[in-house]
Amino acid sequence: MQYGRFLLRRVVHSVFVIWGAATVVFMLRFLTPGDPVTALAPPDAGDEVRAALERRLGLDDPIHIQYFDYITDLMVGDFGKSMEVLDRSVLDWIFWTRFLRSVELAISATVVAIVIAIPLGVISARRRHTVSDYSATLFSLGGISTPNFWLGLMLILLIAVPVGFIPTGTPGPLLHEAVGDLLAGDPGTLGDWLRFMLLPAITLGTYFTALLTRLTRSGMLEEIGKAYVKATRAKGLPETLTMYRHVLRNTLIPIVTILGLQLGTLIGGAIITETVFEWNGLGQLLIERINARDWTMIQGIVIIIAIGFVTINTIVDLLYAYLDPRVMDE
Amino acid sequence: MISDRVKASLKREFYQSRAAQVGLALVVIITLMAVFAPMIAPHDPTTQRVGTGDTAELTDLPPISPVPGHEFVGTREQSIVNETTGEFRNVQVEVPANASHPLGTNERGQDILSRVIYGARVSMLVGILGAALAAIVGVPYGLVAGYFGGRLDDGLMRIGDVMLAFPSLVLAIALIGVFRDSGFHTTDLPDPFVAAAQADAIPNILIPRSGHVATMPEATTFPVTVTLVVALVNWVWFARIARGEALSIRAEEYVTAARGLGASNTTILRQHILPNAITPIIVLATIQVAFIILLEASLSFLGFSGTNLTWGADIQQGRNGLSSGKWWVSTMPGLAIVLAVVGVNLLGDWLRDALDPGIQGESGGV
Amino acid sequence: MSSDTPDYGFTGSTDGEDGEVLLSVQALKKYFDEGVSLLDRILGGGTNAVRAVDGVSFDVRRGETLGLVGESGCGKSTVGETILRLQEPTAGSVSFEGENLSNRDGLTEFRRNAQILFQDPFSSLDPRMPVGDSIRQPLDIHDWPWDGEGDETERKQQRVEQLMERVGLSADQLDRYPSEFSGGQLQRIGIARALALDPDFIVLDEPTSALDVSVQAQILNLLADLQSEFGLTYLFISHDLGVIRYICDRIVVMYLGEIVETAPAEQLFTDPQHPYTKALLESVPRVDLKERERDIDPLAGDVPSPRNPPSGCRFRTRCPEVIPPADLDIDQAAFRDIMDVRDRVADREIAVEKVRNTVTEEGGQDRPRVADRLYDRLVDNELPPEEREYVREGLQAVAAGDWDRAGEHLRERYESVCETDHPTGQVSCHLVE
Amino acid sequence: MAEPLLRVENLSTRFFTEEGQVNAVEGVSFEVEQGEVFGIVGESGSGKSVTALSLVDLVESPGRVTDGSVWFRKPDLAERIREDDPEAATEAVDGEMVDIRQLDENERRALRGTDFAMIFQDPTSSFNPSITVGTQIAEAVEVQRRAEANPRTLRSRTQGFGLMKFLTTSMVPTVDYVSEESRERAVELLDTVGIPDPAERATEYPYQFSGGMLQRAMIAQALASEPSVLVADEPTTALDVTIQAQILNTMADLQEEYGMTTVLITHNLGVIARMCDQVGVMYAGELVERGTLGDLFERPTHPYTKGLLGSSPSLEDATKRLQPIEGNVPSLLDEEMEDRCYFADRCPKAMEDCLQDPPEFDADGSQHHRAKCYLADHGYESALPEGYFDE
Repeated sequence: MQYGRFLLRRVVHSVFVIWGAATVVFMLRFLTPGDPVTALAPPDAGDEVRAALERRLGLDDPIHIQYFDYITDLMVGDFGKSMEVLDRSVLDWIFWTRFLRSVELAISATVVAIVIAIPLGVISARRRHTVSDYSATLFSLGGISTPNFWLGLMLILLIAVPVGFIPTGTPGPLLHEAVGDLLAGDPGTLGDWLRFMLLPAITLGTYFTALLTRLTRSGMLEEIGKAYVKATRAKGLPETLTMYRHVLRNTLIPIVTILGLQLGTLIGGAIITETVFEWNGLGQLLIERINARDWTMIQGIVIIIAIGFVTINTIVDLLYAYLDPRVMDE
Repeated sequence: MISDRVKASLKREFYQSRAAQVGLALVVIITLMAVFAPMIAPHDPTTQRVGTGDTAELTDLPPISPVPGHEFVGTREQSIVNETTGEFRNVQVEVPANASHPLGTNERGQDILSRVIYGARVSMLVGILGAALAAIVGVPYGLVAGYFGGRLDDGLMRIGDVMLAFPSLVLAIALIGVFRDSGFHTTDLPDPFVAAAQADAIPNILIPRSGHVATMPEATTFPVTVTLVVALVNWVWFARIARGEALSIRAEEYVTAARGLGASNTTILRQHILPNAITPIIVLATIQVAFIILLEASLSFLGFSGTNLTWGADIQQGRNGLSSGKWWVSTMPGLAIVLAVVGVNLLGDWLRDALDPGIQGESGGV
Repeated sequence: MSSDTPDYGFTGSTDGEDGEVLLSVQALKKYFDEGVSLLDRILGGGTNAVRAVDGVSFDVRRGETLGLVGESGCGKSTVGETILRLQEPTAGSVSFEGENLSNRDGLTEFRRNAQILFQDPFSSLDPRMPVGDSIRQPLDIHDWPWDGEGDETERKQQRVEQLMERVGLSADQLDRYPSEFSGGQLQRIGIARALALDPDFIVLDEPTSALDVSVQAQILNLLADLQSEFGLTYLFISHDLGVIRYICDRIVVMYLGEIVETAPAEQLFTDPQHPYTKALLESVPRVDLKERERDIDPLAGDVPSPRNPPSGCRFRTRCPEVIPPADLDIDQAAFRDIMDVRDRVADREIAVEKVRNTVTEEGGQDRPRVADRLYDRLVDNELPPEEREYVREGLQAVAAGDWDRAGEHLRERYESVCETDHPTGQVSCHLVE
Repeated sequence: MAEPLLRVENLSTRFFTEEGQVNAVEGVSFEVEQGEVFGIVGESGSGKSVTALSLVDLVESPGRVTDGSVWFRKPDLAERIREDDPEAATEAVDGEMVDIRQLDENERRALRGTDFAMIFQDPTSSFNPSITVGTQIAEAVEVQRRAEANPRTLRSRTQGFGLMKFLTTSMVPTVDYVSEESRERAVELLDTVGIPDPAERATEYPYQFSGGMLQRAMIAQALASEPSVLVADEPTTALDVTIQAQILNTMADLQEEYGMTTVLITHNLGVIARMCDQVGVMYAGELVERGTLGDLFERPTHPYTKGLLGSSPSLEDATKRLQPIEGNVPSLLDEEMEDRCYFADRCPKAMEDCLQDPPEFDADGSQHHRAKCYLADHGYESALPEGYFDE
């Protein structure tokens, strides 16, 4: 019952945030220097042509009407049309595979991060001031200090080039295709998928892994110092049980929220990683459209990313409240 | 404002922690490099030496050991023309060592060491200025929200939430896309050392190698938009931290006591809230400098910064050579970024450990 | 420090009804509804406001020490802070020297004359400010010295040194930071700050609760000496009855945001009237060899939530002397059980589902059996047969899921004056009226 | 009774902090008979809580028990050690008594929760906030159940509960360390300590409990194994006085019912008076006086004990001016502690001797009532001249 209320609150809140984000994105249009009509119209266009263009872009209405239209369009899932290639809608551009490619990359990176970081953080915290701790600390320091585009290039240089396989230019198959082929008895596609995914996922996941290791380590240390751990030991609970059932669990709960916020870094990192590996995803598209100065497309992509990001964060918050019901009382 | 206790704690932590020492050393070295670039850089980082004949040998030089007497030989690819058929052919030719380019040169024949040294200017300046701007906006915003609380806090923080709805790099790219066509995208900051050396205004003793300095670039291109944009996408973090601090500090009894004495809100904010909130803000600022250096590098790597004398842009430039064995062009500036960011991060860890011992998790009480 | 003063408690006016009223509190209320956001209001069903202080009236007479005692959460500290306008009152008024403080004009003047000393010495001084600056702060804020004579800075410095020495510390320590002092020393510094402007009235909000007993005694003696020296009036807030008894002339006892009893100290401790006061006094363990033999019957249960306080007398949910309806012949323990059942029916806090499931598991199904089971779980004492039957009928309604009817059914027979009427008077209890 | 249940000898605990070595507990010795309540009273920083933690081996880094022994009467364990390792037994076993400080880590942990249980001061922070109260108590039951099922293998308590198991239990709630029987027992325990509607409350989280209820839950948890020794560290300090009365009554009832031996740590002399048979007074890490309740309240010898009694305001008599102990609690930093009576500079009766050699605790070992003070031997004389410590 209480959870339902909390859920409603969080959803209303995130709708509000998305509305705010949409407003910001809408305003970007007015910050853009130059008049889009001038930019689009042929140099010798007459007033009629210009007026037609203006109408087509919806620029002839007063601002509040434009704003209203923009928001209502968003509500029905219309993210606008490209300015450069008229009549091509944003969703046409961001066709399914591009979107999936980015999502697959982000998820793979997250999986890499979680699988490596949590054990590393736990070991580091439990064996404080040992070689394993220092190595983990050094790794995480390096990880959060390395720009991932450079890391990607170095991986290409040190791994892909010597091995003779450069996973750039032609992105591999999508996961659902690979799985489909696997079920059909052909594991080759999955191999390809892994081959293409490996370096980009490591590239994108390293910062995240390093950050998560740090958070797990310091979170564990902080948690171990709390009074209830002493009480747990006092009742005779063995150390492993204390660590996993109590300490690690409580450490991970707040980390979930921090990770939610850090997903922004992941999405940003994806843009760069896609560029390095010429990975044909959303990030690539954004860069391409910016270079084409295609404002409506940029707006569309940015708002889609923001909606995705806010949605993930909301889900994370709901998960958090489920794991630790105290937060609902705040 | 810094009490003796804090000083003692900083000192103790510094002497005990090798990491803090390394961090400070890295940051000092890189800052000095940035400030005194014209004196340190062996060459003008912008001079291109592309062409044929002698200058052709200056492009794509691999790094060599700068130790005199050790003739180090690298290889590079060169096109030669078969005089009978007229065909071009790529061959690997041996290149004589050149001690004056310790990190090699790029495809335009620019000295990489000099570019790395000059690149520190943009990185450090954007990092520090960007974080400072973000703090100047974010800290008062957060303090006011947290101190007054209630509706005001609600409203202010909702605006902050909207800012957080955008991943920072996405917002930065979009904003730069918007602003890069405006007039103030970059500005040229004249180099005082070069100007002085050229004008002979200051005795040469004060500017070592003044003849050399006089030949260096007269101005550094500073990316204004990038600095504003990184501040714009990061001020929210300062606001959040400052708000959290203000929220907890205003509940402290000394704040209530000050109100009971009749102190005004501005007095309380200035005398009590800010000084007590400053520690985590300083720690965050350090982390932000590191983060902004990375962000700036990403933006220049994508070609959005408006100047190409930056580490990120140089990495982009060397990218194509990677597959043909010219590994050094991208590697060197990348290493520079890592060292700079590691340095700043270590500094941040030091400050955090020294200023906020509670985070260590082993405050053994008696 | 104070070893040469005679071996007596306090020289402030003892009891007596005729002292001049310095501060008067009338029907003071303070509700907290923070955390109830706009969204909550739109979505409805939000929690009620916390009624920290709910209609409190008392006078503080010049020169006396009025004690405000109660357990945590009873609102005593909120009273102190609301009087000093550190919190805005929700309703009611406070007047100081006959002047109503509801208009903000007199506030600066009032702040000069009324000071506060807090519980936690470590948090009541700014850790980043040398203690001398903390003591000087009130002087700066109020532009002391008001006669404008002499060099301002120098006079302030002298004043600060003088204060520091008066509270038993050395003036050399003025430029040290709070972290370099012990709790007792910090509390002395807090006292010096409170005295800086020569106030008439000081709210002492649990000033010794965070201190060790040996240091507590030092501070209490210092406060007593200062009171007689400067003719101070104290409002002493504490949960420690021993301390209250030692230092106070008159005592106000609070429970759940309301005053339950007001009496001179001696009278309150020798002849408490309100059942809550009695229980409170009884609960304190004595430093006495006979303590082990003393039979304590502690209050049952917890303090109800101040968001949703009980109707009528707020103490009725725990009171060992609830008044049954006149026509009901029942002993207190049994009546207490019935009242508890009623409270839980009203709050719908009975796990009917669980009981129903166990009954079903055991093969039964019918409502009476569920009611029986509920009865066994909820009622511990032996009830007279007809009452047992009546309560069981109510529980059958509960078993049927009809909470309203159950509540109504039980209310009809067992409604007590304690829940319908709000008691008033010096002793807020229907037994005393 | 031949031997006491618990005999603490010369126990010392140090904290090795950045500021230096802190002598939190120094040479503390006392004995507790079976079924008795031994109270330790002292002000904050006197080392009483660290003493409690040292008893159950829960002192954490940077602290360490550096010296002394804790003899515990446990015939079967004594017998077992003699059989297993006769050599070690000469040191660690004395009749039926075993020095638990000499046992290895696992053996010591096996005693925690089984023979020694502990109650802490602040119930809200002593429960894991994200796990239900019932589950946490059931854990304590489960540990004992597993230990009993297989007393000699400590590993059975864990039953391979590692990282993988953690991940599975997090995702599949039905696979759990805690068995259904343990949960039922937890509900019974909650009922025993007087929590109404225990089945319902067991499924709630700590934040849904009031302080008093949570302290009851903690007592229930301590009772999980029916321990021989209950160490209660300021069990009522965080509670209101009416709730304190409830908890003390509950504790007294359970004490009677289970015949537990209790070490009760408190700063409240009233609580001592209500609960204890024997009392030790701690000051600056040392036990300065001990004896029966009557000895201490009627015939206090050490000036500190007298000072404590003199500074407590009485509920019965408000006319007497309090007699505080002047000055502050001394620093426990090793470098700042001189080799003399630590109370001397606050003591109204200090003598030259007090500054030379610290007085011995056991001036006369035959007496039950002992004090670490020359006054215990010399009577009241030759106080230092006034103003001796003023410089």
